[in-house]
Amino acid sequence: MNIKDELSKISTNLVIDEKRANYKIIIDEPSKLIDVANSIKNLGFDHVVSVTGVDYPDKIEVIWHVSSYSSEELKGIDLAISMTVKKPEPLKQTDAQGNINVNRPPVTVPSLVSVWPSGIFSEREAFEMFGIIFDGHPDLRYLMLPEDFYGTWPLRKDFTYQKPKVFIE
Amino acid sequence: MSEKVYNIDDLQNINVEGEKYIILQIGPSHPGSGHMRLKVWLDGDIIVKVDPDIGFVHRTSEWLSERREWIKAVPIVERIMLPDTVHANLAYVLTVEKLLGIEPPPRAQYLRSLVAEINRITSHLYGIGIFGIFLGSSTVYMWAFGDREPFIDLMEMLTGARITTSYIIPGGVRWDLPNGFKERAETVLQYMERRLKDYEDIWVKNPVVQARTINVGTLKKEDAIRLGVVGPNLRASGVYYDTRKHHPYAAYSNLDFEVPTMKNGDSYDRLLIRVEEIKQSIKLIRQILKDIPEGKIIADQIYNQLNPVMKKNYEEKKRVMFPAFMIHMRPPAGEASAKVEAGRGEIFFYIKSTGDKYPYRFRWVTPSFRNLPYFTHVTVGHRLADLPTIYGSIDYFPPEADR
Amino acid sequence: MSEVRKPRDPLTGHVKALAKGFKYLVEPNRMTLDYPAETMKLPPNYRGFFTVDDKKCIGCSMCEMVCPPEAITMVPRIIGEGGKTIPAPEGEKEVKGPKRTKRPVVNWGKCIFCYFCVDVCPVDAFIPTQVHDLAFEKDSEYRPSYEDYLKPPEEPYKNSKKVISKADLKRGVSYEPAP
Amino acid sequence: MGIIPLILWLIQDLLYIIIFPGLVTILVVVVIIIWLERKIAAKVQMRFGPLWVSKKIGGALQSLADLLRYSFQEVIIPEKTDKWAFILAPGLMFAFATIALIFIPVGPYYSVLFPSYYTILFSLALIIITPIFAITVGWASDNKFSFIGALREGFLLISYEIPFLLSVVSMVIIFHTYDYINAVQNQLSFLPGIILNPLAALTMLIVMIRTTGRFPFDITEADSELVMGLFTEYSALFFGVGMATPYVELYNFSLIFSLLFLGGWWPFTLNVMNPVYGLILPGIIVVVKAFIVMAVLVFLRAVYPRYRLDQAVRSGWSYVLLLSILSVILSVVEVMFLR
Repeated sequence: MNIKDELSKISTNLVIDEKRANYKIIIDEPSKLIDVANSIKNLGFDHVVSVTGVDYPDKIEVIWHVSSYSSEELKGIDLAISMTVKKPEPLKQTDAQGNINVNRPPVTVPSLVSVWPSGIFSEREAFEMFGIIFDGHPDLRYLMLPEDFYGTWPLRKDFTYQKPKVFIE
Repeated sequence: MSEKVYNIDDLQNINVEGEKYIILQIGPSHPGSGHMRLKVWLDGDIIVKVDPDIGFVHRTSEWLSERREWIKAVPIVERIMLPDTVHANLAYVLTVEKLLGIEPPPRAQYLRSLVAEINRITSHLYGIGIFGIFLGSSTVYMWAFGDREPFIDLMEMLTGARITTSYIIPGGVRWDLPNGFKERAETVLQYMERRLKDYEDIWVKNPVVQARTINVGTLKKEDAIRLGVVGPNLRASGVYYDTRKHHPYAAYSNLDFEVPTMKNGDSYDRLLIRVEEIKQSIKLIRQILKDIPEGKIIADQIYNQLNPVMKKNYEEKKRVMFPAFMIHMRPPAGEASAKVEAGRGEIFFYIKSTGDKYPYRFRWVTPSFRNLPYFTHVTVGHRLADLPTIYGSIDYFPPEADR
Repeated sequence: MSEVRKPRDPLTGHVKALAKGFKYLVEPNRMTLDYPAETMKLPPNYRGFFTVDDKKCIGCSMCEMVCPPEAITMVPRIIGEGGKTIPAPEGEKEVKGPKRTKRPVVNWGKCIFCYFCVDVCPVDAFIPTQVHDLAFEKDSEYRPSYEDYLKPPEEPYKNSKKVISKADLKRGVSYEPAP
Repeated sequence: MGIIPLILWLIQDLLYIIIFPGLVTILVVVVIIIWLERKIAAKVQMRFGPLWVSKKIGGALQSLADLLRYSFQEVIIPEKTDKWAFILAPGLMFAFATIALIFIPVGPYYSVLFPSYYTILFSLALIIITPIFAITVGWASDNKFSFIGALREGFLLISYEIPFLLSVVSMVIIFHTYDYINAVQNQLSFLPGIILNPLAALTMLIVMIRTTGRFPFDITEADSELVMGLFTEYSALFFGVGMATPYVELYNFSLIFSLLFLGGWWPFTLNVMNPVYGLILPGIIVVVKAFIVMAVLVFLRAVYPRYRLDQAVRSGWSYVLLLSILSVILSVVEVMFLR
């Protein structure tokens, strides 16, 4: 099985890094994501290593790193599925004290938990860190952060850490 | 024992409301939980559902690393995986080296493998010890932690620190083998081989341990693959996968070793596989110390940047000092990922560089995080007393999962 | 490689486990150090507290830049109550300007002993010691002044028996009186 | 009765309560056995054990120091507990375990407050009451972990009580008496009980391990799942008393074991009614035997992890019960053929 050919059959947007055996499939249309994922799974990529986002000024790239345990040929191959979504404009609101609150709305992408159940915790983590709502995730709750972090999305680049105002030494 | 629930959808649909179930909050301040909370729904003595609530020791390592110079992430990733520091260090440095395009010299590769294998033994002993205390055997806990000591002494002799070694840097390693290391290592390895027999009598083949672990927490091969668990736990379920074999790094492509696998995938197999891996690591350390080539321990690109004082130090003390490059490192734009087989499983790094002095995106996944499905899937249907057994057998380390 | 699992029959198992326990009861294999009555003499490359050689340091701030926990701060080279800049080392000309007036001071509350600063120093000006078990009474002692920082750290438990660890075939680690 | 004999009689009784079988002895025994347990475990586990309190005698006073610490700790009674039960239950547990000691003689001329030919029955009755208060403790605490601990205690109590009683009954059949002193004299004239009926001895040992919560039956206090089991909500002296009770029970059981199976004050057979020959010398022998039994039992901590509840209950209803029934049959057979 030539993995390169098989992958190019699935998607034309294939970035190959031969030296490190890294492949990256870029998905431009959100509706195609689950179909592509299913055909990748049928190739033998059977688990998700990591689900993460990369924050850019105007967009968010969501990356699923998948790999294989069951297929002997695919064990040494890393495959990334990348999908980029545009970020909505942040809304600025001024409250009664005159503080400006920036409301940064989350983005929505389809969830791949139905394809790869192993991504369930990783998708929860990407949700709380980047504000990526995985549509179709069965249990999309906060994993590590407390609930009152909602809306801050700590790993986005415009997140600013505010020190607690009262500091007792 | 009632039927085990393996389907995630079924699991989410269990109605756990109502007075029929006892809800136990195991943790975060509980002797058997570590720094995490397990919310357990009990039907009598049978576990119906477990919801792991992690994040009590979330240390924002990704956030911190994205706001620091590249070299400063080395101590950060080490402190997340305290029993496994070398592997975290190694995985990060491998990723940075891929971005930089530096290849370390062979001696450095062998030294990396050497420290990694010593660290693997300490990590497995740590796991066996914690498993011991979870089942109530304080002897195995003390023994395992005591037997880490000779290996930690070896690490101290080589790197100058016991746990947080910061030994591996982009381009090579920081210290060469000291005098007398090989003899000492051989003594320690022989000691450990003898001790493994003692462990067998008092722990591995103890009838009480066998009664507690055999057929408890079974994860079948297909489920292990589906849930994406890693490391010794995966191999205990019968999947032949080891990052050292399938994504060779350091000196592993030149070394001859076996990857033990088990068949049943229960807690007892997960215990046995750690013992087997300690044996393999002992074999590997012997091999490395025999085969280790002479030569530089740092890549030429780094060596050429050393100033005369540093070069003198390198020749006399076999110690690599940092050129200014280490502070002002700016890997070219691009992305790289690397995988390393740590003691508990596979560490995955994904780093995106924009050619800046900080990493643009620093993503890493630790083995314990990927072993989380054990709590939600494998515990269901077992008794409450089996929860510590499963917890201990998967060698879960909460700070590592939280990152 | 796969091992077929053979549960040991209970009787042999119990007898062997009890026998092994009894063996260690009558023939103890003690590995612990009676700290602080005995303390370790650590190998020369052990990463303990460190101080700086005032004569060698050129005030280049590389250590401050590389410090991962940001524990090192560069301070003016001032010693004494009056706040005077101390004179140049013997045999050297006093040089005015930033080059020789900045010195590193380590905040021990933050230091993680990674020794990046020691290794990055272009003139190898740091003096490492093997002292690692210091306790500070006051919060301010974590952040020494430059004058205090120059004093080498005092080793605690001076009267204790110094031992070195040695690999031992029977006990794993054995402790011998230090030479 | 004149006033002076009455005072002497009262003093003698007070001595019984406070010193000899009483509280001082209990304290000494508990302190020694806890120290012994920790030292034995430390020896196997490659470390020193308690050391820094009284370094010259190997840290033997460590348990006393712990007791002092418990005495001065703040007593915390959680709001939702059943207060009277919460306060009384540990004390009663300890009291019944201690009172049982009164009926366990250590010498041929040991007289108790109530001289009786039914000491075996009395002591067994008192010993069996103790776990009921353990269950009360778990119920009164209003804590899920204590509650589960109490349930486990209940399960184990029921499954191991019958084997315990049967093993004693089989010895009663052999010795044909309900009195410890007669039982010992029987053994002195013939053979020790462990040879007469080894099955009963084995049953008794297993039940001792279970009832006193030694490993591998440390199920009610399994700290990796139940925090501190029954005593999760307790603090200060209440906790200390609760912790000491299993050791008092252990002492009781070991005394009974050495009286019924190890020949009591054998090899001392001089039968003189005298404080030294009738009480102190045999007493020392019995107590030394009891300490050896206790040392063996606490040594198990260094070897075993713990069983699961269902495994322990299952083995209680199958193997141990079977063993005890066999021991009764063995006794009956022996009595039929030997007498």
